[in-house]
Order: sequence, then structure tokens, then C-alpha cells
Amino acid sequence: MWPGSHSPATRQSGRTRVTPPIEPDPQPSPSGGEPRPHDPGRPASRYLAQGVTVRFGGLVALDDVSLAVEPGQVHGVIGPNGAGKTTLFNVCCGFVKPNAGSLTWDERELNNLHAHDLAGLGIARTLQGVGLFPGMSALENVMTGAGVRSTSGFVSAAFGLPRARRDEQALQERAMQTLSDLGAAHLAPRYPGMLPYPDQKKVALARALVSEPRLLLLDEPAAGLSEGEMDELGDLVQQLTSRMSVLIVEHHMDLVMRICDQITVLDFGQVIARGTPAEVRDDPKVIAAYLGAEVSAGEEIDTAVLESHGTTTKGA
Amino acid sequence: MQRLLGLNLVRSLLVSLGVLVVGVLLLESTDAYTNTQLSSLTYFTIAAIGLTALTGLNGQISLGHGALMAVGAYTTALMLDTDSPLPFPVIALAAIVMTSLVGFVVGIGAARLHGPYLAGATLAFAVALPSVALYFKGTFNGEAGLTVISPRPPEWFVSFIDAVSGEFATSSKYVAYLGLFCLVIALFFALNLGRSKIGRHWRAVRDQEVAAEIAGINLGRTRVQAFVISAAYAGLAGAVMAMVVRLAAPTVFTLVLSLSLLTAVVIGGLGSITGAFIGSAVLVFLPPLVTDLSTDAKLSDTQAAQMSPLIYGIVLVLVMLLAPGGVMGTLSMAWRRRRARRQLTATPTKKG
Amino acid sequence: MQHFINVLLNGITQGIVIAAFALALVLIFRSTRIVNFAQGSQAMFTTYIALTLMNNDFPYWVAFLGALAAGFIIGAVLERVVIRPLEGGMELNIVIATLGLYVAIQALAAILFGSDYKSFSSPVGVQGFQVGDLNLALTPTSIFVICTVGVVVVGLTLLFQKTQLGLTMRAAAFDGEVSRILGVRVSHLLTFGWALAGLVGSVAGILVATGSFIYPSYMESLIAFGFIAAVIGGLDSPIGAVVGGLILGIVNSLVSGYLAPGLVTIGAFVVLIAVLLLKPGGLFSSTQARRV
Amino acid sequence: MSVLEIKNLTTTYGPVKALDSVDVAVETGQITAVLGANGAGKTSLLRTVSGLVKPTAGTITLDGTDITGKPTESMVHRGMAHVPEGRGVIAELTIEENLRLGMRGAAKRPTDTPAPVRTLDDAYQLFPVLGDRRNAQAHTLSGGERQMLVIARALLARPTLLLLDEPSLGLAPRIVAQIFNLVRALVNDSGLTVLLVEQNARSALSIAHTGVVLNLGKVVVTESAEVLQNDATLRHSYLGF
Amino acid sequence: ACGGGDGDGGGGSDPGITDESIKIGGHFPLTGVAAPGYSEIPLGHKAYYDFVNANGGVHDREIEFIAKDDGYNPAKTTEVVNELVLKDEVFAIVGGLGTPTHQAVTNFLNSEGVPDLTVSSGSILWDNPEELPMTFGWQPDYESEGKILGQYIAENMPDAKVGIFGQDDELGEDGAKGLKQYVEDQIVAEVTYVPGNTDIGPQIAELQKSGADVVVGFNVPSYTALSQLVSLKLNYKPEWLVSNVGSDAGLVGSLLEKFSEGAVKGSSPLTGLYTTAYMPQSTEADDPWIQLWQKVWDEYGDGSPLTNYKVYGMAEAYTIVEAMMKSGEDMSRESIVDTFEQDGGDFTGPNYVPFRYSEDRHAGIGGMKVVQLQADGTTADKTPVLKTDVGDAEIEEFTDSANTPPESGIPSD
Ligand SMILES: Nc1ncnc2c1ncn2[C@@H]1O[C@H](COP(=O)(O)OP(=O)(O)OP(=O)(O)O)[C@@H](O)[C@H]1O
Ligand SMILES: Nc1ncnc2c1ncn2[C@@H]1O[C@H](COP(=O)(O)OP(=O)(O)OP(=O)(O)O)[C@@H](O)[C@H]1O
Ligand SMILES: [Mg+2]
Ligand SMILES: [Mg+2]
Repeated sequence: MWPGSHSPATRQSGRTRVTPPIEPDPQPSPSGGEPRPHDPGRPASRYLAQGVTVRFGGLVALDDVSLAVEPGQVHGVIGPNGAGKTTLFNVCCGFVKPNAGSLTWDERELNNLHAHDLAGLGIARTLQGVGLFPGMSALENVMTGAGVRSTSGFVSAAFGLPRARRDEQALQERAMQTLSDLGAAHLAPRYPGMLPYPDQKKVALARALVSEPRLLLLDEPAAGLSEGEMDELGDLVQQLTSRMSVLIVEHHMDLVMRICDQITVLDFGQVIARGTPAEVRDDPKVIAAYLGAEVSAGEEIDTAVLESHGTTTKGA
Repeated sequence: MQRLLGLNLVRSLLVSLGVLVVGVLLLESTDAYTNTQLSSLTYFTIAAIGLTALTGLNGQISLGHGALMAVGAYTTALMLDTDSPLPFPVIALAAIVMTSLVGFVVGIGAARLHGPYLAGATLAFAVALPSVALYFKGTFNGEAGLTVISPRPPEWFVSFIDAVSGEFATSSKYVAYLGLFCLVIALFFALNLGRSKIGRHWRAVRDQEVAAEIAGINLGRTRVQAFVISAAYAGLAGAVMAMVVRLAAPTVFTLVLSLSLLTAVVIGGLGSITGAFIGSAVLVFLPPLVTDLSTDAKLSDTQAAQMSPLIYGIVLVLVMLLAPGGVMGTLSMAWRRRRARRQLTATPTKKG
Repeated sequence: MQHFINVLLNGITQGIVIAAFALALVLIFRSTRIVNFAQGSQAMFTTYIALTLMNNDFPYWVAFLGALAAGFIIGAVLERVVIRPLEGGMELNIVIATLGLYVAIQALAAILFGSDYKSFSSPVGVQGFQVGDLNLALTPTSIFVICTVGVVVVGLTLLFQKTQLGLTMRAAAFDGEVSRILGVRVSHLLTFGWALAGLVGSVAGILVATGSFIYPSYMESLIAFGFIAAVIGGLDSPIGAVVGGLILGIVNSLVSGYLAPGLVTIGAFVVLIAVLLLKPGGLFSSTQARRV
Repeated sequence: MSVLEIKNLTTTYGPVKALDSVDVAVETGQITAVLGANGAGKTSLLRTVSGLVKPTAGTITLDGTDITGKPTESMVHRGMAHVPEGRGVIAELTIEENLRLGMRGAAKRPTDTPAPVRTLDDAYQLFPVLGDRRNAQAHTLSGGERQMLVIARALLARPTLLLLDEPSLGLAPRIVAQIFNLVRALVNDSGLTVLLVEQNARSALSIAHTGVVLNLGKVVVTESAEVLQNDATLRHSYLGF
Repeated sequence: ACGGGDGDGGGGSDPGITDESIKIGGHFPLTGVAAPGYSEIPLGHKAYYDFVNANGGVHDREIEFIAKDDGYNPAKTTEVVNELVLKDEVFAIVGGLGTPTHQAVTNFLNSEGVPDLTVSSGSILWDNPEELPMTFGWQPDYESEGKILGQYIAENMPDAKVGIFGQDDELGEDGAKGLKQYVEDQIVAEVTYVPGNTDIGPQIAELQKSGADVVVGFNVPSYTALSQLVSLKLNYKPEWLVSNVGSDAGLVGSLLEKFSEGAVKGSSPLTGLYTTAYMPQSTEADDPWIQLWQKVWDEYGDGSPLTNYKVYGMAEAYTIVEAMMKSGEDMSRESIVDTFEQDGGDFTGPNYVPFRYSEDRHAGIGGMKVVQLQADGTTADKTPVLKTDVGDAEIEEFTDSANTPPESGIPSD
């Protein structure tokens, strides 16, 4: 009566109406970043957000924002606090309905996107916190991430039929594999509450990856990580690009500059710059609005610069 | 063998059969009165298992399960009220279907609600539903309710009981056995579901709904699903209850019944099926026990009757204070702690 | 016309009593985020205390104040002895504990005060007003009840919105740890919250009893209606409780007066569901929290 | 002289020893940075100092008074303000109410303590976005905006000892710089003492006077910030840069 | 008395009866919403059995009486009756209280062959010898009462506009059914209340709107008090006729005493209210039956004042004892049922009109009189004792003189 899961096909014919491909607006296409050489094993899907506008009451959180994540690329979104980065993420994964704008994935427009459609579409996301299920072991946490892929339904689950059992076994093996890929196999039987923070992050990442997404959305993945751990994360993300595209929001510039192919800079809900890390880093608008003078070892902080910029208020 | 045991099907079958055997032994080794208490225990436990799935696994509170039981009970009473009633399994199935339908409607509303709002909505449901019976007097016979003529035990049953214990099978005994069978079947499905992907998704929604949603779980649908399953259990429990109580009347399905179910589930240990058994047993056996003790202590009948809720209330508070995880939660905690201690003491000896 | 007015007036007086009780539930909810099922029993118990005082020839007002004091103390004691040790655990555990208290206190009252009916007189009379030919379903007692609840609501609203104490109470309820970091004496405030709820509950208990009669389970029907009213109002706001109570009282009265008394609880259910479908957090809830 | 003296402090969560005989002395008017890997016990140290967690052993002395095991609520009045890890705003209250709660702490403090952030207006000047949204509920703020709110709220208490747990978390680089500058300015101008926990060791050391490195709950290094910054061996083995 | 057909039904063979004792039990709401009032009925039973035991018992057997609490919840009734029958092994169930509650156990009791005597409810369900051969009613049925009240109105208030205020169950329904046989065309409004919902303002307002100047209440006592209070609130002053169940003058009067503003001092707030009586009420201190009950209660009660509920319990107990006495020394479950069927019509209790017990009727008291409450708290007879039955049975005057209690206070065999 209640199919517990759906194949990706049923899912798409469900709530998410998939309209025929539209010609993407050429405007937001990347200006620089050399596309990686295309080979058959590489991801081929492109994620497009066009003209996205979000208002909360009188506050314009996003104002006509467009962005394109090219296949196999790491696309960074940066900008001052409150610029609208998380909101953009939330639009991309269906938590916030934009007041205007469209999303395109796999050359199809996503209308009325719901968060629970994501997994079926091959899109995964991590949360700004960690968001693990505290009442489940790490392994179960990861298995849940891939649940939608298994096809056995309610009846076979209720009767405990071998078919459900087989599905579960396959799922478990995949989850285990994903954990070991991240070097976290030993965490499988443990509960999230007992894990140190970086390990929790690993489990959360494994949960996102186990469904083999073709687009991964990472919201501040490096928050709370030490520099060494951040380096590891960077390496990992770069490895992932052989299988998927990545959209990342992050405030750690070292990391962003190292791993991103393309960067979009938001301020006050508007795109103020986009381009390769090198282009963005030197853009005076970006420096003024966001980077300021970074505090670095042994360097005297230029307070004057900061004070002269002030912190501008935001139109409400 | 290992592989076989690993199969959910086999494991649940073994557990269910175990319960069946223990149940038969209990029914045949105890007196007639305990038999009737055990039949109360069966319907209470069936409903508690359903509620523990909903509240324990899916995190939705329901104060309305008593009313859902009413749906099952009235369906049963209406279907038995003919000259040649259908066989019980058919009636039970009908009760389950009816209750699931009601549960579906309530569940759709409930899926949007959280915590106390959900509690409030289900509580309103619990107080409202009996009024339907009052309003549609023609069908449900108002306040007086529908009497249920317990089905006569069939021949084969009489000879079976005769073979087992050499006694004559009364209709009370027959009802107790029906209850036991329903319980075993209910248990079987609950065990399977709890360990399956379905159960995992329910827990995911309970623990972290945003993360569950991102993982592709449709929150609303999962919540409604849990509610419907849980309602189905309540419906089956209601069917058995109708036969045990021999009546389906509004006064049977008061808010107190719903609250008792929740209480059973929590003091047994939320989310644990064993806990549902234990909690139900406490609720079925404790009150008469207290009354008896009070009467033995030379209290008047009225005083003894008042002692029962007094002690019951105090016990609830004490269990929550002293064993916040319920009986099962506290036991497993103690066990885990013991294991941890043993590991701690074991480590130095290894080194030494 | 007279009929409609009277059904309406009746709804308002009933509603205001429901509101008074809902207020107590809201107070607890604000301080502990749970619904206190024992509230009705507590109120019943303090009303018996008031009755005992009155039977010992104390005037109504002294008995009233006595009950308030008793409600305050009982609330504080319950918080300290039963609720405090459970805090930090599962919410359901506290709920079950309050269910236990609800049953136990009611049994205790039956043992101490007997389970028969006792009348509880009104200080101001129970005869309805007459305006010309119109007999109004309004008595000095109803007016007294309405005014008392009005005073309580205004007092609570001022307390929460305008005073430092109210701000710290809200802070303590929402986030105990952060509040402690900010120097808020959370544990005292939670006790105070329960005590205050106990007091307001006592007011409700006495108002229900005044000009009527009591027995150990006389608050029973109010528990469900009070809870429903509180949920309609959003559980969080004193004004919401009053609006919820009034809506429920009036709807109940209209259903009873124009449809069938048997449909009252169904009417309450329908109103609640309608409100929750429109606003899942009740009428006076703040906007839904940002999830990510 | 040290304002805060931590001696032999041990804190456990069940079987986990989060702090193991920790000794730290925080000198008046200085910034002491506590560094270390994830799970090293940094947060536990701050939480134990402010009384949120009861230590199993050891003493904490503030201005010569033993405050071990004293309730958290009393810390504000002793001049301590704590910026907890992870954006501890009271989400249901408005921004202004959050700030007003912060000001309560200052009410019982001597008025002559120098403090640049004394009024709500001062706070709004420091972080204008807060002023714009003063009557909005705090849960509508973005992650970084919440962090600003928490910092402003702590400053409004006019503390003499400020416990900062990863203040840079989720903040844009420019705001990080602004906050670090502000902290240093406060220390220099008004004699504030700061116990700073940071993942971003490099930035932390750039403004700190002393660095304390924790590892698995134990203090492994206590050195002046300069030494730590310049000693490559120390940096590599403990700080990973 | 005649024994069972087999003649060998010795006292020892049935459960609950030995040479020294007879164990009986009943279910009553001792806790919960229905407890006020009703919880006193078993006290009356108990006091009377204690009195009988102290005076030699029934054929030298002591009566042991167990009252179990069912909280007026049929599910609990089933439980406690199971306990009484299967665990305590009582000889008979006596005075089981409430229609929905007792209905849950009649089938069980009859299939187990347990005598189910003097059910405390005026429903006609208990009069069903075909299907429920062990079950016997006791008090007059509500329909007969409705008829008698109806006839009184038709005869004495022919121009009155009549309103009905009824409980939303068989009390209100059967009562209204009887009433309508006589005053169908006079009725201008019929309202009901749901027990538990104390807000009856809209219903009384409805009666007022209809212009009813006579209101007949088929309700329980608390709702008599409530309806009086609400009428006061609405300045609504019809003549009230209240069924016997709801007219407990002592109880309702004491509840209303404090609210009767401006009433003549010392007068009952219910003055002028009509009701019915099928046996002497606790306020009739001069009645020999009440004197007996008072004596028993003083000796074996708990010191609280005598109320009609206790009187009710003692009167039921008197019937039980009388049946036991008449069943003889070798009483069995079968023989006591026989006694009810054969001799029940001649039982000598306080009821003005005899029971309708016979082989094909298990109905209780067959009539009553209409009375009016006086200012001094006593009642004045408005009709002679009337005898009637359900359906289209005539209402006849019953002229036999009332029973007087035996000297010993214990019925003879
Ligand atoms: N539900 C809401 N109601 C009102 N305002 C909101 C809501 N959600 C977000 N905002 C506002 O919209 C703006 C954008 O928020 P968003 O969370 O997207 O910022 P961000 O770029 O992720 O910032 P940060 O780097 O601090 O996380 C902020 O000013 C925030 O306060
Ligand atoms: N409430 C708790 N219950 C059990 N263990 C805890 C708890 N809080 C912390 N721990 C454990 O104590 C140890 C120290 O944790 P702590 O949070 O103090 O580290 P930290 O240095 O602040 O780490 P991070 O850099 O991740 O913030 C860790 O192993 C952690 O898992
Ligand atoms: Mg963000
Ligand atoms: Mg930390």
C-alpha cells in the first residue's frame, strides 16, 4: 500500500514535474575556468540556477542570482555573512521556494522541487551543522543516505522476505564501502553522539556520497576543522570531481582558492563577481566587501583598512 | 545456520513462535481469571506495539489511539451483530482496514504537526470520536453501545483444548486464544518492519527530519505511513478488545485509554517491543493488585478503590524518576554499563 | 434574538474559564516546553483547600487568596521534586510523570475530601441580569469571572513583554544553557514558572467552581478543552490562550445551541484541525523557524 | 598577576576524560590562546571554567577567589563572559532581546570598568546588520550574523574576562579580522583578559600573548605566542602548519 | 420456597456459598466522574448485610459483600466482574450499576450461570428472561416513570407547554418515550445533555426560547442542580418535574442551598418541584422503613448522614436478603433465580408497588406516585400510588397498602 521506496524513475514522475530541456541562458556561463577534458567516465550534467530571487518579508535575500556548475567542476560560492549563500543553497535543494527564477539540471527544468526529490535526481547535500541521526549507528546513518535506491517495497519488508534482505545486504555493503573510502570503516558500529567532530563530518559526508550523486552541495564543510583536516578535505573534494560536480560555500579562503574551478561572489543577495580564484581574489569589489586584509602569521593587521570599509548596512 | 538466523523472516518467526508457545503455556497453566487478564493483555499489547512504532520509531505522539481502537471495536461489533457472522479473521481484517482508513485521514493532518500540537490534535480526536457514536444513534446505539456476542468456540478448538489440558473450552478461553494469535501475528510484522528499511526511515525522520529529507525520504509520506501502520495495530487491538469486553460503547474508549497506552509505551521503554509488553503488563496487572492488597490491608472497598489510582499515579512518577528510560531502557543501560565496566577492568589485566 | 445573545454570552463565559485554564497550561509550556496534564488536578486540589477554608468561616476572598498561595506552592514543589530531576531527559517522560500526578492527586483528593458533590458559593450572586424584557445569560458571577481572567491576562502579558523578569523567564525556557551563561538563574525561574502556572491554574479552578459545585474530577472536561484552546492559541502566548479559549467556548455553545450537544467535542476537533491546517503552530505562533 | 588560575583540572564525560590535570594561568590584560586538534578538550576547558560542566578534580581561581563548582549564573557578575561554541543565540527571542539579556550582566558590574560596548547603540554600530534587524527573531539570522550577535552580547556584559570559543567560526574573513582587531584593541585599551579557543591557530597566535596547546585533554605546550609562531618544530607537531 | 428442578442443588455445590457464608459482589463507580453519589450505594448494601450478619445471617450463613470499582467504564466492568466471578468466585452479582457498564457483562454472567440480581439501572434491558435468564432489574423502568409523569401533566396542566430536558442515553430516551404517550401534542421543545459536559446553558436557553412553562427532566442529580442554576441565570422559572433518579432532594437541595438568593430562610431551594417516589425517601424521617434504614446506618454505617443513595443500597440489599431467605437452606444459583421468578412478585420490601418478577418478566418495581417537594423539605403526594408497565399498559391506581418492615428488620423466609 505504501511503497517504502521508489526507483528514480517513479520519483521523477512524482511531484517534480520534469519539463523538456530548455536552452540555458548563455549569460551565466563561466567566463574563464578552463573546462576539464571531457572523457566518458566523467559526469556530464550541468546545474543551472537562473534569475533566482528570494524575499523574506521586506528583505531581499537573493536578487536575480544566476550560476552554473559545470560538469566535474568545483564551484565555490563566497560572500559576506548574510549575503545569501545558504539561502541560495536552500533554493538549489528545494528548502526555499524562490519568488522568481528557475533551476535546470540534466538539461531539464526542476519545477516545484522538494528536498526529498534530490536524492532521486542524483543531488546530495550536507548540512551546515552535522545533522546525523543520533539514534542510529554510523553505518545505519550512511545506509539511510542510499535508501531511496533500493527497490524492495513495504510488503517484502513487512514479511521479511528474502528480497528485502538481499536489498539490505547490498545497501549495507555499499555503505561500508563508502565509509572505508573515506577511511572511516572503523566508525561503522558507533553512534554519532560518541564521535569526535571530524569523524561526525566524515559520516555525514559518507551519507551524502553513498547515493552516488552527480552533484554534491557542501555548506561550510570546513567549519570547525583544523588546518590539517582542512587540507584532507580539500584533497578529497578534488578526488570527487572525477565522479561529480561540487557546489561549495566556504569562508576559508585557503581552501576555496585551492580547490575551486569557478567562484561566484555574492553580496547583499547579488552576484558581484565571478570567475577563477585568481580573478576573484584580485577583484577590488571582492576585497572590499568580503576579504578585507586577511590575518596571517606575523603580519600586522591593517586596522585602518578595516575601519575605512566599515561594515555596510544592508537594505531591508 | 548463521545465515538462516540472519534472515529477518526466520528470526521474527522464531520470536513469534516463542511468544505463541509461552502464551499457550500461560493460558493453559493459569486459572480462568488470569486467562481473562491475559486476554486484556493481548489487546493492550497489540495497541502498544503499534504506538511504540509510531512514537518510539517515528517520533510522533498520539493521544488518540484509544479512539482508533474504537473504530476497530465498532467495526467488529457491527460485523458480529448478524445471524451468521463472517469468520473472525475476515472481521479482524475489516477492522484493520477501517481503522487504517481513519488513521490515514488523521495521519495526513498529523503529518504537518509537531510535538504538543500533534498531541493536542490527537487528543481532540480522542475526545471527539466517541461523540460520533452518540450522534449516529441508529447505527452505533448511542451511549449504551453495541453488545458483542463472543463467538462460540469452534469444534476443533474445543477438542484442541481438551487435548492440551483436558478442560472444556469456554468462549472466554477462545477469545484469549484469538487475542494471542492476533498478538503473535502483529508481533511478527512489527519485528520485520522495525528491522527493515521502513523502520530505519521512520527513525531517520524522528531523529533529524531535514537530513532525512535530503536523503530522499518524503517526510509527509513517511509520517502518514507510520500513522497508518500504527492505526492498523490499534484497529486489530480494538477488534480483540470488543470481544474481550463484549461491548463497544463510547465510555470504553475514553481519553484515559489513549493516555494509558502512551503510558504503557513509555514506562516499558520507548521504541522497544519488549517494553510494550512490559508496560502493558504493568497497566493490566498493577491496578487489581493494588486493590487486592488494599482490601487485604482491611481498607474498605471504597478506600481500596481509591488507593489503586493513587498508587498507580505514584508508581508512574517513580518509574519516570528512577528509570527514565522505562523498564527496557534502564535494563539495557545497566547492561551496557556493566559491559563497559568489564571492558575497563579487563584491559589492565591484558597489559599486565 | 434573546436566544442567540444568550448562547453567545454563555459561550463567552464558558470560553473565558477555558481560557483561564489554558493560560496555566501556556505558562508551563513557556517554562518547560511540556504540557502539564496534572494542571487540572492541582487546580481541583487547591479549590478544595479554598472550600475547606470557607467551610471554616473564612470569607470568600481569604479562601481565594489561600487557594492561590496553595497553587503557587504546589506548583513550585512539584517542579522541584518531580519535574526538575526529569529535565534534560525525554519530554515524554515529563508528560507521563504529569499524567501520574494527575491520577494520584485526584485520588488523594477523593480520599481526603470525599468523592461526593460539594457546592461552592459565589461572593456576588448567580442570578442573571434582566434588561427590559431581555433575560441575559450573564450574572454578577460571570462578570466577576471575566474581570478576574482579564486582570490575569493583562498582568501576564505585562510581565512577559515589559519586565526584565519576563524576558529572563522566556530566555530560560527557550535555552537554559545560554541563559545561564548570561547570568540568568534558570533553575529559579523554571520553578517560578511552575509556581505561577499553579497559581493561575488555581484561579481557573476556583472560577469554574464559583457558583457551582465540585467533586474530585470536576476539572476533567476542562483539561481537554483547555489543552485544545491552548494549542489553538499557539501554546506560547497568553493572549493566544484567551483567544483560543473564547473561540472554543463560543463554538461549543453555538454547536450545542444550534446543532446538537453531542457534537460539541466534534466541533472542538474541527476548529482545532482547521486552525492547525492553516497555521500548524497555532494562531499566535511566531513564524516557523528556519530549518537550515 | 593572573586573573584566572586553573590548577590540576580534570573533567570527564562518563568514561571519556576530556580534560586531564590541566594547568593554565591566564595573565591579566593578556590574550591566551588555547589551541589543539578537534576533540582536544578546548571547549571542555571553557565550559568547565564557566561552570557549565562540573570538574571531577582541580581548582579554578578567579581574581583570587575559588570559583570551582560555582554556578554558571554567578560568573557574569564576577566579570566573566562566555561566547559559547556554535552560535549560542536564543533563537526565539528577538535580536534586541538577546542583547538586552547580555546587558543584564553589566548591571551589577562596577560602572567604571572601561568598555567600548556599553549600550545597544554601541552594539549596533559594531555590527550594523544587527541594528537593521533588531526586532527580528534571532533564528532568521544567517550563521555568521548569529555569531556577531553572540559576540556583541558578550561584550555588552562589560566583562573583565572574556572566554571566546571559536569566534571566527563561519565568519567572513573581513569580519574575522574586524573581530580579532577589536579583541586586541579591547585588551590594549581597557585591560580586558581573553581566553581564546581557535581552530585557526595562525590567526589566533597573531593576536595572542600566550599559547596553550591541548592534546587529548592534556596541556602539552605552554609558550609565548611568539615562540610558538616561530618554532617550526612545535608548529608542525602540534598545530599542523 | 421451591428448590431447583433436580432437587439435589445442595448449597455446597455452587461457587461462593458454603455452610458458613455466601459471597456476593457488585460493580460500582467508586472513583471518577460518576463516583459522587453512586459510590454510596454499595455502602448501603454493606451496612445492611452487616446488620443481617450481626443478627444471625441468612440461614446461619454470613453474607460477604465485595464492591468493585469500575469507574463507570465498561471495559473495567468486564475486568472486575471477571475477577468477581472467576477469582473471588462470588455466588451472585448484585446491584451492578449503570446501563452501558452492566450491559458489558450480562452475556458473560448468563453464560456462566451467575445470578445477576437487582441491577442498579432503570433500563428495560434487564427484563429479557429469554436471553438473560439470570438477570433481574430492580428499580422502576424509565419509560413507566415517563408515562406516569405524562399522565399527571395531561390531567393537571392540560394547557402547559412542555419541554423535555433529558440525558442523552436510555434514561432520557425511555423517559421521553413514556412521557410522549400522554403529552405528545403539548411538547414544544426537547433538549438533551451529554453527561460529562457541564455546560448546559444553550439547552436551557433553548427551553426558554420555546416558551415551555413545564419542564420534565430525565437526568441525574448533578444536572438537576445545574439546570436550576442555569435557569436562575436566565431568569427562567418553569414548573419542574424531575424523574426520581435526578430528584434526590437532600443532595440537590444541599448543593443549591448556598445559591438560593432571597429564598425564605430554611426552605428548600427545590420547593415546588414535582418528582416521583417508588419507596420512602431519606427525608421522610417518620416512615418506618426510613427508621429502619436509619437504625441500620447508625449502627453499621460510616458515621456520615443517611442519604437516598444509601437508602437505595439498603433497599436493594433487603430484596437480596429476602430472596436468599426464601430460597431456603440449600440455596443454589438456580434456586435463587427460581425464587425471584416464583416469589419475586410478593417480596415485601419498601417499594410501594410490587416487583414485576415472574417466569416471563424480570422487570423491577412496577409503579410509583407523583409527589411535590414542600418548603420544609418533605414531600406531598400529588397522586395515589400508580401502577403501570412499559408499552401501552394502562396506568392504574394501586390500592394495596404499603409493606411495613418486619420487627427484626430482616425479611422472613
Ligand atoms: N527565514 C528568514 N526570515 C528572514 N530573514 C532571513 C530568513 N532566512 C535568511 N534570512 C536573511 O537572509 C539573509 C541571507 O541569509 P543566508 O543564511 O543565506 O546568508 P549566508 O550568506 O549563508 O550567511 P553566512 O555566511 O553568515 O552563513 C540574511 O540577512 C538572513 O538574516
Ligand atoms: N557532552 C559530552 N558527552 C560526552 N563526551 C563529550 C561531550 N562533550 C565533549 N565530549 C568529548 O570530550 C572530548 C573533548 O571535547 P571538546 O569539545 O572539549 O573538544 P574541542 O577541543 O573543543 O574540539 P573541537 O575542536 O571539535 O571543538 C572529545 O573526545 C569529545 O568527544
Ligand atoms: Mg550560511
Ligand atoms: Mg570545541
